[in-house]
Amino acid sequence: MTLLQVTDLRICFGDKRAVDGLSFSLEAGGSLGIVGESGSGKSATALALLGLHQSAVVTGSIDFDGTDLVTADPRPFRGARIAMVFQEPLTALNPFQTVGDQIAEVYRLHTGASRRAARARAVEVLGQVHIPDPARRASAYPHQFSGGMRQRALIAMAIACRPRLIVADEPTTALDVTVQAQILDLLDEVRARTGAALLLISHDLGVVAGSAESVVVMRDGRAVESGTTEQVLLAPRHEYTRALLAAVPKPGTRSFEPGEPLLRLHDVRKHFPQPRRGSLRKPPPIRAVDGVSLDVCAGETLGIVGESGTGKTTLARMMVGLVPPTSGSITFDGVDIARRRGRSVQMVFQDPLSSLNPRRSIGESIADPLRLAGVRDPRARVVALLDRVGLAASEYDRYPHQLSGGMRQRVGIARALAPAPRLIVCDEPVSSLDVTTQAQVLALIEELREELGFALVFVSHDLAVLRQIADRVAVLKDGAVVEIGKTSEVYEQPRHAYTKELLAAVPVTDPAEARRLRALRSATN
Amino acid sequence: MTGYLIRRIGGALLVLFFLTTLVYGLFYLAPSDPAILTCGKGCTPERLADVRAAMGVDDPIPVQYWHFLEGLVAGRDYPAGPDVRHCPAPCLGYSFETDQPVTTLLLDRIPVSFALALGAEVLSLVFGIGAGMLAGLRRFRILDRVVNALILAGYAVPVFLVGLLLLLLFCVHLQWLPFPTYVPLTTDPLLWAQNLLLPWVSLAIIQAAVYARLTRSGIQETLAEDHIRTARAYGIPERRILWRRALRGALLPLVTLTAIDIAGIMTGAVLTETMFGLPGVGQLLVGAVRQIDLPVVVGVTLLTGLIIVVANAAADLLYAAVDPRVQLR
Amino acid sequence: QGGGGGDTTGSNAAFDPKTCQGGTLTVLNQGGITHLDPARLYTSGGGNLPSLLFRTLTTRNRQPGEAGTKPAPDLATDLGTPSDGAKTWTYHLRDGIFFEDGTPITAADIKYGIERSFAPELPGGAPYFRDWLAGAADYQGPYKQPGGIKSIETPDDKTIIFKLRKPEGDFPFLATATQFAPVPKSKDKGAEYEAHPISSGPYQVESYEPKKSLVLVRNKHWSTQVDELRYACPDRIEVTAGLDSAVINQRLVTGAGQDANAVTTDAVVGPEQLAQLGTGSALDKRVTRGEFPSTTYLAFNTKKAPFDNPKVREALSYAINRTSVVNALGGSAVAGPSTTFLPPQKALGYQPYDHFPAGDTGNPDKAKQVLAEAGLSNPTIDLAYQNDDSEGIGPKVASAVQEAFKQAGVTVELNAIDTATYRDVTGKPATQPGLALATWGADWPSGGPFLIPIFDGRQIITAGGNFNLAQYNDPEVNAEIDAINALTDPAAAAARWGALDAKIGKLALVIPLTHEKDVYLYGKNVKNAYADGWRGQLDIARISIK
Amino acid sequence: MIRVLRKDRGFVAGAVVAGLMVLVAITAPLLAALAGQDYTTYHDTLLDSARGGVPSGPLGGISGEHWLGVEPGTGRDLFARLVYGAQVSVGVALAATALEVLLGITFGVAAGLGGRWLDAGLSRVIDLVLAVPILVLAVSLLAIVPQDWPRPLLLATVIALLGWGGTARISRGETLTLRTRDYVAAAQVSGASWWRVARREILPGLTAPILTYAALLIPYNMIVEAGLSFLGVGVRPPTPSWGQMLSSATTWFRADPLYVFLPGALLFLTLLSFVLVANGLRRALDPRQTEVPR
Ligand SMILES: Nc1ncnc2c1ncn2[C@@H]1O[C@H](COP(=O)(O)OP(=O)(O)OP(=O)(O)O)[C@@H](O)[C@H]1O
Ligand SMILES: Nc1ncnc2c1ncn2[C@@H]1O[C@H](COP(=O)(O)OP(=O)(O)OP(=O)(O)O)[C@@H](O)[C@H]1O
Ligand SMILES: [Mg+2]
Ligand SMILES: [Mg+2]
Repeated sequence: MTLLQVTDLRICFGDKRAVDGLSFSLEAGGSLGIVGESGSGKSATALALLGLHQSAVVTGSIDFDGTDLVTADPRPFRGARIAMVFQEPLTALNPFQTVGDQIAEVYRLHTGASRRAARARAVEVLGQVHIPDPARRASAYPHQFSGGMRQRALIAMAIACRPRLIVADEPTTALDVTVQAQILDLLDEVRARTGAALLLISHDLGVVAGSAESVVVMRDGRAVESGTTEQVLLAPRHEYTRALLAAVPKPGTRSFEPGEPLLRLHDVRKHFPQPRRGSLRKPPPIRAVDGVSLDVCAGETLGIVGESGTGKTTLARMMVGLVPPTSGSITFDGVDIARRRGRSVQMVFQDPLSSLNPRRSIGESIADPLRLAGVRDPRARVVALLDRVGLAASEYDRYPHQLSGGMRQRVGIARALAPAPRLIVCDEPVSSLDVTTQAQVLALIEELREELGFALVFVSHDLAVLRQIADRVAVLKDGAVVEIGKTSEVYEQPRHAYTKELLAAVPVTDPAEARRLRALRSATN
Repeated sequence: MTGYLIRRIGGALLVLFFLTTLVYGLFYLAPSDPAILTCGKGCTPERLADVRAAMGVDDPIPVQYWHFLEGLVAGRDYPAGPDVRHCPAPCLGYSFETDQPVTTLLLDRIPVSFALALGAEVLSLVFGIGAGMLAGLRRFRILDRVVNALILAGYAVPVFLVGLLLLLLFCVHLQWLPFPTYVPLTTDPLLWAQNLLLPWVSLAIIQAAVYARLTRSGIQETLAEDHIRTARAYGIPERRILWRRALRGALLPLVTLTAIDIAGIMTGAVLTETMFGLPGVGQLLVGAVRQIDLPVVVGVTLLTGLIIVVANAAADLLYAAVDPRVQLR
Repeated sequence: QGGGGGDTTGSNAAFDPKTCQGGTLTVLNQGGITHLDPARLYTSGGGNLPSLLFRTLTTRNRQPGEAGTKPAPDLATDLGTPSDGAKTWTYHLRDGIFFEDGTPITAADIKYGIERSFAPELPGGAPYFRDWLAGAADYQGPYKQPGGIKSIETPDDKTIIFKLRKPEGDFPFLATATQFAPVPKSKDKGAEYEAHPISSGPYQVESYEPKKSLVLVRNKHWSTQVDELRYACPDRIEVTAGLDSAVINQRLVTGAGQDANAVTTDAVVGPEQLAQLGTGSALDKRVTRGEFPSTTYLAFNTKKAPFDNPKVREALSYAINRTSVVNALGGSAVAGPSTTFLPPQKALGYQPYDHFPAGDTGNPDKAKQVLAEAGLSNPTIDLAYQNDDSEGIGPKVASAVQEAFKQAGVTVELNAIDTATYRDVTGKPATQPGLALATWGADWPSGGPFLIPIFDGRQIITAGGNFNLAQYNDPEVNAEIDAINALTDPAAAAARWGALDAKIGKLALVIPLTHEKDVYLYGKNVKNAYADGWRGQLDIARISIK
Repeated sequence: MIRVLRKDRGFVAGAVVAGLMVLVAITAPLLAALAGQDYTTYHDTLLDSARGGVPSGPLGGISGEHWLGVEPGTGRDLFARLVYGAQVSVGVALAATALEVLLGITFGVAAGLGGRWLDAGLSRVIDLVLAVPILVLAVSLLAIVPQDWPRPLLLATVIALLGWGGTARISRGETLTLRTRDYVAAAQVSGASWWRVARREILPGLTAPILTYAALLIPYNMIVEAGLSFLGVGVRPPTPSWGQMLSSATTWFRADPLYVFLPGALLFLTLLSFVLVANGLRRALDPRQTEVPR
């Protein structure tokens, strides 16, 4: 039985057509994935389902269980029959109300239950989403929950009124791979248990591959392809879908023998003192990096992988001398890194927007390190660099906000290249980019490395990216390296349990493989 | 919590210490001699020297300052006629001008300033939040415009101008209100309020503008937050969203401001107090500065510092009380 | 009833001191009641409020006009008996005088009160007696020197004898000062005595908060039998201080509630009320007009160029525009132009003169001409003044003077000095500016206290506290001052003070600007309010509100 | 940005009036000369001395010669005094604001970029400056300093010395955020010194928030100057300032209402225009900025 039938949906923000003739349908109890790049109209569609658009013109029809939600009053449906899980768990909950109260409020609103019953239901659903000790945690405020727990709480709120449809808009984008896997598993479990249909929205093909029965691929507000997950992902018909699939990182093929050690880290630690809270006693410091020893050899690419907060950024910054280590030594060519800033080591940052001064033209930003190196009139060199990273000379005088994300990251790379360094440290250089852009930038980095022969430290939380680009990989957990070795060895024969867990959580685009991994995960838990 | 309080008090004492040192230093640099005023007309140099000794201002300033600190902590004895006058522990000395204990003077003035501050604050909160809500909810476009204009005007009038106009209107032309003179609450509550009404209003007009602006932008910002979208997606009625969530988010910064603003009025409303003849802390200070009444000046400065420090701590505690995310540190 | 202004009509005709008792009088004041210790009060003729609490050896004769400029016996039986060429003064106390607690007042109490006033712990009182009394200059007060001062003798409880350093015919005037009030030694608490000073007058203190409020109630041990001068009509007197003068006058005009029974002793009417006065309005019946003998003047420092040149001083005297100074001070109702240093009161020996006629608005041409004679054209001079207008020698008058001199081609740089330190700066010859605004008021209505501090060369005090701003020292003038001081006949003295003033005036040591006129409003129910010739104010001891 | 501002009607109106006032302040001598008057000359003949010195004639003595009448008590031309008053009111406010911005940025950036101890130390200083009631301390300070220092300059200095806390706090906060930006790190990796970082990377980022704040500081400082003059510690005679004129006008409520109204209205109008300008700038430059000088 069809639960949701969207026909020729159009959403306009003024002149801007965010969604332009979208149609799809969803069976009761079924699951549908919508994938597409940023700005393709995914969220706009989701919001339209609940009539949450305020300034947009919505036309077409959204037939939900016999009611057209475009024309009908959507309010009785909200939360009761259609529930929504949002992307940003950090801000999607009211910070001034306990988690339990927020769930209970929604439940009471739609069922008219007593205060006590609502409270009991809140505790019950919190238990269902595997919040430990739900009765107690129900009185916690959102800020006392971790990101994953907040997302669970939102899912709990979604299932509280036993809706027929759950819309999840990028529910895992802000989360770690392992947590992402857990949340996806949970959504799957909830669907199975409650019989609610799931509309899962994501830009990540891997995310929908394991959780959706059918898929709609969106581009510029239109569905370019739809069908069962197997059909679309294994035998894509549309070229855009094929491009998307092609952009997913593939294992690298380079075989490489590392040269002389260039950068040496010996038992490096970084402890951040924590501010005193409550008592006079000094709390223990945060051990962001805790005893790392490794070498980066000339010409190699060392990948560093780990989940959020494991100290990747701190380590990377210490490598370029931005953060002084608490103890241990970092030497470049035998010289303490703090004393040789500038020439030999450069850095590329995660967020290309924040790494460029918004008030200076990009040419000036690239010229800066050259000037510091004593170049009088760097313009010619800057133009050459721009050309090398695939930007026109005319971009010299433009400002960062006038460029797209991929272009900005190219500028960041050009700036790092400017003083002809021997080592470039990249801190998640592609994490904030679309899959396709990500693939282009990765290709550019590989190309430059080939050509210029610098060594590369590549920090990422994305195992797939590292597998493509790194010669060796170091796995970081709680500030320490738990495993380091050749990329192929680490990926194929992981020795450390944590590495195995990470690998199992990686979303893959092959639906069968995804299902296998899920089974594996539920078996281990 | 205890640790927080201890650190907070320690910091406060330090600030107060620097403040008094600063004031002492300033007056040390000043070319004027308090003994001359006290001694009066036709004072001969010999007599002046005697008076200076009797007032205890013949010591070098650092020594005087040391005595002052001693008196503050342990109390102090003053030679005064047949007997010795004992000034108990938080001793701020005696006014050069009237010979009253400074502590008495201060205790006398605090209720006046507090009454002024509290009334003005209540008025400004009521009108500020009201106006801010009307504008923030954008229910009626014209109302929004009007409130906006009033907010701007509120920023643009100095308190003495408002005071002048109010006096002109209500006391001179219409004669609805008496010319304000402070009447203690205990004497006659009605007269008390009647006489404080104009000062309250003139302070509130300006303060309310600030609150209105904050409320308005607060409401608009909160309404744009993600959790409001969640609430809407779960069918929470709009009215409930406004009253329970948006307003709460918008009023939060005001809670902090309230404590600090009360302190601000108590210590800084010199113009209002002068204009309306209110015997408050600010007026005491202005008079004392003119008379080089050092003990009073230092006393008021200390009190001012204390009020501000206490208000800031209160603001932090309040903030922690109303916002679960805030932790005292 | 001469100088009493507008209240010779209706209400006053029916006034009878025998039946005036009753009611609560409200006093609305700007300042005052800073101190209540007789040793620290500086009053003229015993003051208004203080004289309700403190009886002194003599006091002012509480009559309107000319009669009121004379002293009259108070605690003493007469105005004193001079001997030894007015160097020794003997007083006898009258019978039946008591403190508020019923203890009889003795000569020792008066002596003790005077001794206290010399204690540096209790500064602030009038300075004359320390100068006059033999040995007082070195006396440190009864706390440090409990032995007492030798030059005051009290052979018995009723007799007190003062031995002076030099002849002083004005002694009966000085004996009106509050330092001549009795203080019982057993009740003295030093600086804290003023919290509740022991009264010898018709009222006693019920409550007192300095600078804020004072409530007086009847002293049961005082009676009209032993005090003919004070009527003490109201049963209770409530004083509020620290009010704005505009507020006071507005309240007196409106006269709502208690304000109908109100008077003020220090808030001269402002322009708001002046506009209504003299128009035959009801307000005209509720005003006293008096003149406190005082002079606002420009003081030259003749030790500083160019003011050491008499021609320059004369030129500026020609240039002054007294009309704009009068207007700056509030118009012709509250100030009058002065060409003499002595204000126009007969008791002071006033003799009119105008040695450098400037007309109403100045004579810049003459001034320029005299300046040219002095070899000075378009000079620039400094003028010191107080930085607020509280004492009438502030920015308003200063800029009026500046503008007047500008007409004569003289550029005036204004030199504002903080009011609190003004006397300090101008009273020390080392720091004294060349030209300063100054004002002088009568401590008692006689030429002596007016001319001596200002022109007696022996009064130049280089270490500070100097009032002889001209730093003028002429042995001939000094001798004349001594000679007049020895006179005990006020009328004879007055004539010679006047002549002396006119003589000194020729030197243009000062430029007299204005003399004060006092216009005070009072409440609807107030009766018998007239200005006395001594202080130009209504006397609370005589008014009634019944 | 300029296009945005052009469309803002409030801003345009404010800018026109504020610009006009600045123009009036600059050309005060010219304007007074145009009226054939100056601000010091007394006209005793135009006053009614017996009635306390009110201008004789209707409406505070308005006449062909004295366009806005004369000052009671002195007979000085009101028009001349008002235009010269603009000089002090506007001039002092602008000078004080400039000084505050300078001080605030110096201290704020130093605290924001400095180490833990420097930051802690400077932050306490900033807190102290923020804590003291400006009017009260200004009164004390102005009573202490020698009276013969040039007064308007002194006023500006005192106001600035007591009022730079807000700018410093904003600069410090903004610097703290900016220094975490990766472009600052990038500059450091390239070997830039702290000085260069402050100049090249931090300062440009401060312009928007500081500009919007400073635009509101101008009217605020004008109020402070007027308040100080009102309390009698402002400019010295015969220099007029609107605050001083209002202060002396208080006793002429009924006798000469125009004397109260003119400086009051002018002050309000000027303040309003600057507030409008500030408001427009705030909206155009930094929609989120809500900080307001207090
Ligand atoms: N409130 C709005 N006003 C104007 N345009 C909007 C609004 N919301 C979205 N848009 C535009 O509509 C288009 C589709 O937006 P939408 O948020 O649906 O994209 P998305 O696919 O969810 O992208 P992302 O992956 O970045 O979340 C975008 O170009 C966006 O700029
Ligand atoms: N300046 C700092 N002061 C205090 N703690 C810090 C600081 N920088 C980092 N930390 C802490 O150190 C730990 C490691 O942080 P780091 O940014 O290196 O992690 P990461 O692996 O890069 O995480 P992500 O993937 O989220 O970027 C975290 O707990 C973080 O809170
Ligand atoms: Mg989206
Ligand atoms: Mg990181």
